[in-house]
Amino acid sequence: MKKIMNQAENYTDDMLKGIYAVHGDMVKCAANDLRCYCTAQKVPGKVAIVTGGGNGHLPLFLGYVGDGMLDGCGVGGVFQSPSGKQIYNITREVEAGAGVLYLYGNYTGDVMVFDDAAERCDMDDIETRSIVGADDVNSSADINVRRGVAGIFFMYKAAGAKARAMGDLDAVLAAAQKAKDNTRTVGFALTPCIIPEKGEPNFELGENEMAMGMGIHGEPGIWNGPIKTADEIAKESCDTILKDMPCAEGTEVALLLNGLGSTPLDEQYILCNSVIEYLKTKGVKVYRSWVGEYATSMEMAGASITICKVDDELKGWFDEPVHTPFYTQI
Amino acid sequence: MKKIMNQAENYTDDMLKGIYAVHGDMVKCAANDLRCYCTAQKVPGKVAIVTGGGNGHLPLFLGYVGDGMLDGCGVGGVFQSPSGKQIYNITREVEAGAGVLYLYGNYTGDVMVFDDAAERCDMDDIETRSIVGADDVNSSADINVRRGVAGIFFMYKAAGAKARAMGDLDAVLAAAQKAKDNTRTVGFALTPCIIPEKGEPNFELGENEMAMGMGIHGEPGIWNGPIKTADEIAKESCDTILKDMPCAEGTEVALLLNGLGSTPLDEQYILCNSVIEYLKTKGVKVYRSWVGEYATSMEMAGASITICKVDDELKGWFDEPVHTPFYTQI
Amino acid sequence: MEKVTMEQLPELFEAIALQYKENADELCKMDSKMGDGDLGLTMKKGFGGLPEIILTMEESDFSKKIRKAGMEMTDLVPSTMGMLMGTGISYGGKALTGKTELDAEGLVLYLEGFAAGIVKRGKCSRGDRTVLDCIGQAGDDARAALNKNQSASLAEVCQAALDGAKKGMEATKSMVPKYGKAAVHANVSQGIADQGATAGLVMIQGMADYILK
Amino acid sequence: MEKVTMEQLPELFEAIALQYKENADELCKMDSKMGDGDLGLTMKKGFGGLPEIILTMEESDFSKKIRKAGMEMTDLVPSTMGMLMGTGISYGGKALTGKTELDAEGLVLYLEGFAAGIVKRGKCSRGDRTVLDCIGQAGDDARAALNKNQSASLAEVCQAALDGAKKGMEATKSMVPKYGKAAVHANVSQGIADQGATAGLVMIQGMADYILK
Ligand SMILES: Nc1ncnc2c1ncn2[C@@H]1O[C@H](COP(=O)(O)OP(=O)(O)O)[C@@H](O)[C@H]1O
Ligand SMILES: Nc1ncnc2c1ncn2[C@@H]1O[C@H](COP(=O)(O)OP(=O)(O)O)[C@@H](O)[C@H]1O
Ligand SMILES: [Mg+2]
Ligand SMILES: [Mg+2]
Ligand SMILES: [Mg+2]
Ligand SMILES: [Mg+2]
Repeated sequence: MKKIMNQAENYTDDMLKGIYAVHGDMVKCAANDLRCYCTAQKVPGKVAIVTGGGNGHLPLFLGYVGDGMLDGCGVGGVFQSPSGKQIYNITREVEAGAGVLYLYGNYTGDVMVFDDAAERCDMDDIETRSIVGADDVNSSADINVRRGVAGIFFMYKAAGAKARAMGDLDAVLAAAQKAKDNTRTVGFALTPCIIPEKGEPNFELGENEMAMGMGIHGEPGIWNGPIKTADEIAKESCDTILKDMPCAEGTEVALLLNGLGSTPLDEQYILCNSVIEYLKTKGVKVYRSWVGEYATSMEMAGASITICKVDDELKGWFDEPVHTPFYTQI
Repeated sequence: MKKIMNQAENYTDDMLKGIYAVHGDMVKCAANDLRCYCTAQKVPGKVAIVTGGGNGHLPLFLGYVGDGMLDGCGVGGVFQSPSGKQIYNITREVEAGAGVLYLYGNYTGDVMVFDDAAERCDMDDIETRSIVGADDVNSSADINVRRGVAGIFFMYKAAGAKARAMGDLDAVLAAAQKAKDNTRTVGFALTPCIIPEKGEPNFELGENEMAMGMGIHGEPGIWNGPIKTADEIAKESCDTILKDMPCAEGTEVALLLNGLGSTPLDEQYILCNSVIEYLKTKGVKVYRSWVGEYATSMEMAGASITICKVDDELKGWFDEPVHTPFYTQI
Repeated sequence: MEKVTMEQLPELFEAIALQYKENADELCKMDSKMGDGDLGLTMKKGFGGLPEIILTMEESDFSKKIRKAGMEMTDLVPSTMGMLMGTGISYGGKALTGKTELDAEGLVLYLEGFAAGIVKRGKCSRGDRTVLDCIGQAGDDARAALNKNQSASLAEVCQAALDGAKKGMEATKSMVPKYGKAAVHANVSQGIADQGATAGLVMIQGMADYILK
Repeated sequence: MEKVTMEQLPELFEAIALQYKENADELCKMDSKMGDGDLGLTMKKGFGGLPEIILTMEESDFSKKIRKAGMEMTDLVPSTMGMLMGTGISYGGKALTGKTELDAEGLVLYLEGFAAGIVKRGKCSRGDRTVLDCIGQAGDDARAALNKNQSASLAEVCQAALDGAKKGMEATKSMVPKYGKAAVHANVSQGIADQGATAGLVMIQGMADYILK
């Protein structure tokens, strides 16, 4: 196992110590618990947005806590949920009088944890709403049981912009919902990652094989087979998305080309070029692209392609500046 | 070979097409040559800074072209130099009446190419100065023949800030030189990368083995052996640096913790934490840290640790905001 | 054993923890095939922590003690099954409001409350191929035993619950998974019991080990 | 052959290109051991491109034609050896200013100019274990042959250059590398000829193939 770490069981906490040491001016922990990750710049009267999930996906989830995006994040162990109590403690720290939106990925354990936290908040008369990212087209035909992957970035961006503009809780939820309704993702993996405490790859793929539709924890996809070219991958992925979410000619979209961890940025731009060119042939225009590592699986190789249909309102939210220790847009 | 690409021989150009497609508002190419990468926001009267080198290190080198940093970059094939003509064409495009600083890494081929370009510019009466990054302590005892690695980031930052403040050519060179004199790097690799046109790993390391001091193209280091813990790596690396560049108790430093490509950000922060803690025991205070992928080797695993001794002037330069398509600091 | 007293609670959960310790590997193996392979570990850790939680808790009310213990368990192992079992215990405890010990009727109420907690937390129904199919059936059969004989002993009710749990677990073999990571494995699940239901049986078995011993 | 004319230049460089084609693998193998393994490929590509460059170039001056061709070669293969060889050709051409063909004296001037170009570009000295040790010796020995006999033929001077190139290459076997990626391999280089010097010999061999044929 080739990991730069100390004891495997301290993987997440050692990482958090590093993050607080470097970004202590922008973030802090609540309840004396490293895993209760909160902004240090609370804005009175603003709707607070709290996310959370297993560690191992940096910059997701905690990387989006900061100005213009999120206010708190529950950090679980690698691929493990944080606890309801942690989400509750974070909520208490960041809520600023206008209610709290829980915005996280659609995984059973996380749903239960956030529901649990919401009940605890209810007893304290803190108003919460919940919405899950569920953008992974290949994970299910049923839109309600799909997994949440990189597309949650657009939900963070929309909700964050609305909250920053001092929208109320329902308006912030509606912004997240609007981004969600227009967002679809297709991803694929080339190599596995290693969960520190397990010490071995979490799945296997043959030499030169890829897995289309595989999830960010190694959940099986729709086919495994020889690696295709960037052009072929772009076509197949876009076709899958456009079939699920038709885009009339002339549609404008935001594009998120996300690396899973060990795919070089070079290759991400190669694939991005293929996607933009292919969408062009379908009459779909890319309004703006984000290319890089936005939601990873530690050292997994692969990428995901996220498309969000945009109108003027979504464009405005996506173009809003944000500033977090892990992501700055001006 | 697990690469997301089309034809291997188009690897660099396909990547560049993607980059121009996404960032066409901020950069453009000169002389109709994709590999002549230039800022689209020329500032009249400002000293222009031009860099260049082989592709395969994104965001190095081209990623630092933008407001507050560089003005142009010659992009070679993977691990291959750009040509003197390309550097010359870039120089013609970006020079803005105040001369041009060539700032690049200390590799023989690149030195020859930039010297060649400087001679061509001389014939056109364009004034140039040259300085190379040579921060890799383990690559040689002789400070003049050391390889340039991630530490060039600090030189870019210092020179870029000085140029942005409209310093003259000698002042910009002096800023780069000051950053250079105070910067040292130690790096190590855990896994190789694959040059697209070769299709096989560029070196081999045993299961669970690391290579201390290895270069970003796979140049041999000072030892290969079983992976050490983050704490041990931090200690050994810092000791190497501090022996080469003594830091009295109370010294303040800037720290660049750089991932080589497939090392998860989690592990980079774990290592960063170890470094900060170790430096503390030596009475060295980290003024500011940068953690992430700043100079990679495609999908190579590993990291580098760069330390730059800072005074108020260097702090000021490093804290200056910059905005490029690949790196934004506010 | 006619009842489980306040003082005996840690021992009851100790017996359950022992069962999970013995079955952890098997549960992990099942979960590896249909999920992410952590089920045995989280159950061992979660139930393994309960005796200590109960022992050190300052709470003199029987029902509240169980309620709180369940909540603390969810914080200890906040995975799907950790949340479900913790919530189940908590709701089971809530159903015992007013009681000072676990008697035959108490066990029925506890199991029914447990199942209600799972439904609450999991938003699931019987037949969805989950732990609910095991615990729900256990509760049903315990209730039936008590209905048949109002003076049934704790042991008799417990035996009925154990039989029901087994039956419920068996029934999942032909059910199609609807939730969680297992849903994508729907096609390979036929003929194999749901791992969550299997974990449910392990819990009831642990209770029976203590009550029927 | 008593001289190489303007019209024959493409053929001369064709002969050199052929030599590189035959030795490309061997040069790559040498460079793999001591550097990054690209030497054979860049030499093949760079020299392979020269005949076409010369043929299509609009330039009527003999010296300038060679100068420009060398410069274009550096743009085609801007690696260390590509830069050195291209610059060498360019400086070799510059040394022929005023000449309209390559005669015995011309070859001496060309080789001396070539070596000066390498020194200029590489900032190296003789003995640094580089291509200069090969070409420099070739130039020295060609000059010596002409000094000895002012009316030596092109062929005689060329033979002297070839012998010198071999000697120069051989001498690198005991030299310690100072530059580039090879410097870090200093300890394993003993007894093996420098790959750049070997590539230099390949070039002189190609010239000799044409001139001595
Ligand atoms: N919504 C749900 N309601 C009730 N039980 C569920 C639900 N989703 C999953 N389960 C149960 O949880 C089991 C998996 O538990 P666990 O391994 O902890 O899940 P994961 O590791 O996927 O979070 C399943 O076998 C099933 O019995
Ligand atoms: N500064 C220098 N001056 C002259 N020759 C040099 C110099 N550095 C390297 N060389 C020559 O170049 C050869 C390596 O060429 P090449 O493979 O193109 O280098 P690289 O691939 O490292 O850029 C060496 O064997 C040596 O002969
Ligand atoms: Mg990475
Ligand atoms: Mg990477
Ligand atoms: Mg599981
Ligand atoms: Mg080479």
